[in-house]
Amino acid sequence: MTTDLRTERAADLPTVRPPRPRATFRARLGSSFAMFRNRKSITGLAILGFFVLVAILADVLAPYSPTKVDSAARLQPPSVEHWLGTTHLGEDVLSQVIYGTRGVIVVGFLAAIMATIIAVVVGVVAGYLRGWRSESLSALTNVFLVIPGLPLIIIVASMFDNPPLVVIAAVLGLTGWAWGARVLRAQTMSLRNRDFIQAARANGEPLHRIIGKEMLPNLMALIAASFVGTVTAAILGLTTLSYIGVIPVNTYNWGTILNWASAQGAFRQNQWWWFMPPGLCIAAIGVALSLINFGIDEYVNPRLRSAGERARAMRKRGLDVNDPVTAVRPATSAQERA
Amino acid sequence: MTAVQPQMPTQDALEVGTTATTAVKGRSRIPWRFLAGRAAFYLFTLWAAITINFFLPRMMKGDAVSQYLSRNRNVSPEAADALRSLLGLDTDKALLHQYVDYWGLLLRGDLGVSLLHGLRPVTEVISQALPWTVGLVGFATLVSFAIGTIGGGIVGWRRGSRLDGLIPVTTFLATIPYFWLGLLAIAVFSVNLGWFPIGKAYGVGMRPEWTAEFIGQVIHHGTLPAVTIVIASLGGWMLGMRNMMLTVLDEDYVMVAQAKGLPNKRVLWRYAARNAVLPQIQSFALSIGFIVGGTIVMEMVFSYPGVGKLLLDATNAKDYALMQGVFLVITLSVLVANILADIAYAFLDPRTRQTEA
Amino acid sequence: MRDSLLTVRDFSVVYDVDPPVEAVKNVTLELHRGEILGLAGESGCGKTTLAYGVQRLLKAPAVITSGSVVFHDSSGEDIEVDRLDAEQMRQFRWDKISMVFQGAMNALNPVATIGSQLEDVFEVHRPTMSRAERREAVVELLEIVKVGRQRRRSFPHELSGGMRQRVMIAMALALRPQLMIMDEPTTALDVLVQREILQQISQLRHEFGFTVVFITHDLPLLLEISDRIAIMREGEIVELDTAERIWTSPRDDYTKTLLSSFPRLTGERGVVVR
Amino acid sequence: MTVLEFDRVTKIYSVRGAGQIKALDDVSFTLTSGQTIGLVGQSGSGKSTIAKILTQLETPTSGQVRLDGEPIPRRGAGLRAYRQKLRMVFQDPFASLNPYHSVRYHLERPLRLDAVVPKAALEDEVRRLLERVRLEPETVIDRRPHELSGGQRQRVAIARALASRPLLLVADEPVSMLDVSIRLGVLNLLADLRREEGLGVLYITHDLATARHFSDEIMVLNQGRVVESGPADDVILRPQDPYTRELRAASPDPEKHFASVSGQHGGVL
Repeated sequence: MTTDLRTERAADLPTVRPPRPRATFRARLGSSFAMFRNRKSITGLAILGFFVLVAILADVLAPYSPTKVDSAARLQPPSVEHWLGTTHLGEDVLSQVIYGTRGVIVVGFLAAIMATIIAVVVGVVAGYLRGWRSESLSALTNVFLVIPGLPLIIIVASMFDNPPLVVIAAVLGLTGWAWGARVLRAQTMSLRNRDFIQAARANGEPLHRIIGKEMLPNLMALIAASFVGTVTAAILGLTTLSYIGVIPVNTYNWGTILNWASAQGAFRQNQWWWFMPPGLCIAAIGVALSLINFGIDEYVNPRLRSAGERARAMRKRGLDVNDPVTAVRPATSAQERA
Repeated sequence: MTAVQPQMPTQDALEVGTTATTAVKGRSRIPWRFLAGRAAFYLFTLWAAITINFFLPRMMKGDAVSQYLSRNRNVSPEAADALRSLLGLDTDKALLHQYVDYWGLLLRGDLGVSLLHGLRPVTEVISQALPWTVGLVGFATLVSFAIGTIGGGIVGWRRGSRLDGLIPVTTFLATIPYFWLGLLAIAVFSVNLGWFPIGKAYGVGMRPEWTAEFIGQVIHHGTLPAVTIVIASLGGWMLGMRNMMLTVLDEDYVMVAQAKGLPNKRVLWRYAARNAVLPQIQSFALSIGFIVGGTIVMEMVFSYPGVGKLLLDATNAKDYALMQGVFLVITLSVLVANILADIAYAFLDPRTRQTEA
Repeated sequence: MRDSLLTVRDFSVVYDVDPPVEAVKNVTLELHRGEILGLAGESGCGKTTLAYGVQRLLKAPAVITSGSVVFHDSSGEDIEVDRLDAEQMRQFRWDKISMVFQGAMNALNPVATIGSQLEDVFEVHRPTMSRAERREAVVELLEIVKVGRQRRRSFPHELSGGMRQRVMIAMALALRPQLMIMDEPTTALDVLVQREILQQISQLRHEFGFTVVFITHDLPLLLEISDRIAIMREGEIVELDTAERIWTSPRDDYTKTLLSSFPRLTGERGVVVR
Repeated sequence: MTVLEFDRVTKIYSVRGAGQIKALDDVSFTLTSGQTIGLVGQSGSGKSTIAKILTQLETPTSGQVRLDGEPIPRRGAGLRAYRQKLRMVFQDPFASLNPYHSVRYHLERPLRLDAVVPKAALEDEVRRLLERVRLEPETVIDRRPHELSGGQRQRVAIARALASRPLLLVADEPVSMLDVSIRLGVLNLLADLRREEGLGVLYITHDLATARHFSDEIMVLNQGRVVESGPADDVILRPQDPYTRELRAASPDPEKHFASVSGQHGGVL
């Protein structure tokens, strides 16, 4: 009955009803991706899509092989032949960056897929179960959250002489699922007690349908957010590990380029064409991913979007949302607009 | 009221507890149940970390000592055996036996010896590095948390103003890789502008001592690493606090505070921010593990003589005892920081003091 | 003839969104000193908007587009509420008009003690009071509403729903205001607790003589406790009359609909049909 | 004729730090199809525990629940048959429908699960159900819950409960979250269904007036015990138990109020 008043207050305010969707396959698909249908998410997806294309078409796009040594052109600043200049061995930086995209995208997505699968299974199961089983899964999640990940990854990675990308992705995934699982568990627990889940159970729906058809659709936004979050973490983790040198430097990604640049003193000799592009690429993909997550956040919690946007819209009309006193305005202006 | 029903019960229905939430009698000001639950969790985590630590060197192909020997040929076989027993890698013992021995050594504070540092005890090596890390990173993290939380509170309160623009900026700074930011900072402020020294904790030829000159050096050397840590981690705190503020500002008690005629400042800090900060503290506790990861990179970039640098050097030299020791110490400090955050949370949120969940 | 406490004339509130929503339309209302005015209506009818609007408690996008609100202070001064600036408004609030919100957990700050939330009011509105005086006043308030002085150091979650509501009443009473606006003060409570709270309000009113605007959708309850009742629908007051006349001879069709929405507790089975 | 028996059911919860709490204490009653029992009590009186036991979310600590003389099976086909015969209408229509699914989905699921009609007839059956709860199939069938008003949602929830052609309906505060003027409409719908289809309804509420209006019998629950039960008018008009009297005295009753007021003033009415 607490909600009685709340719904009434909310009803005092105008609500915007979206147009009635037909329950066709297309509408269903559309609503599954509703969380991406906002400007922030679309911008983010476009940037991400660009990098994915670059990764796929690396062979076509790169003007040189990333390892092709041009001893005549060492440490050249950008020129017509080498758009982003060359390294200390005369390798083409642009080609390295283009090929480096591959490693980043592949590892980022592989790790995120693994982490998300673990997070969904652990989170949803822990949220749906009760009692000690739920508690122990939650404790396990928290242990993975609390144990510092990077040192562990460094130690594990150092045990392989030449770890393949899959192993790196697996290690990043195995250490990166806990946050998503924690969020999903909390949300599942709140869903579990909702009446529509009770109703489905009373209908005699089997467990797999209750989880798959009743709960998961309502968790999609959070799952997407946790996926995007782990991609970000995995990409930062991969480039960091590559920069540190834990991951062998002969597989190209943006972190290894920076490792070479740093080792050859590019930062101290202002060879900006060498160290700026890979760093900016990581930043760009990071921005893209956080834009997507901003979009999802605002879809999940409309208050976040509406708060800012509405406040700005109000300001344009001469109203201040922080004003603790209701504004008084003679009818003319409001009715003119109406 | 124009009419009062005469046959009303005289007993106080509140004392009987007519609703499900009866008042808790005899409550204690110290949240024992909450703290006990957390303590059990930390003990479990500690056990898990130590056990991982035990198994890590045993998962490798060959053993650590043989690998070490293969690269350092001037070690005698007797010395190698001694090393094995120091590391608890006596292969002729059963695994369980090794595990028990390992715990015995740990409880005596014996983490083995470091091959990299001339067979000095690992504890000694780490205890030299630890203060640098804890000092610099602890300071920078607290500063970042404070600025981010206060800033996020203000941005959330003044939503829709130009301050909203801060959020994308700080988020951008948080998405660029930390090591790159650090290297750029060195390139700009140390190499080109010459304002700060390039890395290290203090100048060459200095000896750690409590003199004004030395402390000045430490501050001069520490500024760039500290500032970069703050810049890189500010965004998360700010965004989190701002989002929480937006949620809290819609709560009824904020409206009540305004209806009470309280000045805005009081509503902002005592009502809105005071509640919004609680989830911040919880995420602070949980993100300490991530912060430590950043530390390692920071120490590499700035050649700072802390435990992170120690770990990287140990990893490159395959000095397993030192690696294990560092990992253990890092985990321990994360747990201690977590406990501190938990205690702070318990005392800031009276609801954890409830005796019954 | 009773003198008036609050005169609302031609009062309109618009939510300035696209398209603008008129939540309260040209309401004119005279509140008598010492009466209980019931404000009834269904969700979204604007009763909450009206009550909050006269104190200018609504946040943007709400805008008062027309009308005047005049508060006739007991000192003889007339205060034009719609002309006050932010600081004057802040001082006016709670001192002249206080509010009792729905007694759920949410109206009290969960991390502050009951005592400190009561003291807040004195600290801000009575800056000359010493710490000891404030504490004394808080204790007195808690005793008046029968919560007990020992609850001063309790946190909201440690109190039952009924107790929290009493604390809210104590808070509203703190500055001895002339008008108390009660927004669904008993909706979340069980019927026995509700009755007790109502009795307490009645008793306090005899003692302190404040006027009450009581908002609820529970018309039978309103009929029992109010002197006059205003029935609101879609932002307008469709009928305003004494409780007895609303009960015995409602004129508006909507009032009749509302009345017939409640089955009779006693008497013949069925609903009242007018 | 279907009979649900609650036979001396006791439910005890153990609460950490607070010992044991008796949510239900030796509760017995019988619900027959075609009959409405009003279950009245304040929060914490044990009303929802009875609903939870009936929907198999809780099991009694002692005592038995029987349907037509048979104890409720724990699993398997027997449980399915029981669930088909007894359905639940929840309090909050905003929470009892999955925001992700359309009205059609909500009604098709129980039809499919209990194989009420052949697949080809699903669509017609869904429309028929909507008509039975006085909703226009064309306008609501493809909508999602957030596009419906509270009253419409609750009607959909009732239609869902009716889909598997149950014999008994448990309605837990079915109108307390709805707007005042549409409450009677929903309650009248339940009353019609009881009459037309011979449903047995267990109407759980805290509102004495609607309990009296819509129930044949009323059962008053206080702290897990049935303190009074009997024909609705007897319980409300001539309450025997002190607790029932308190409840009645505390419930708003303008009729009595104005009778007494006018009495004091010398009888205007």
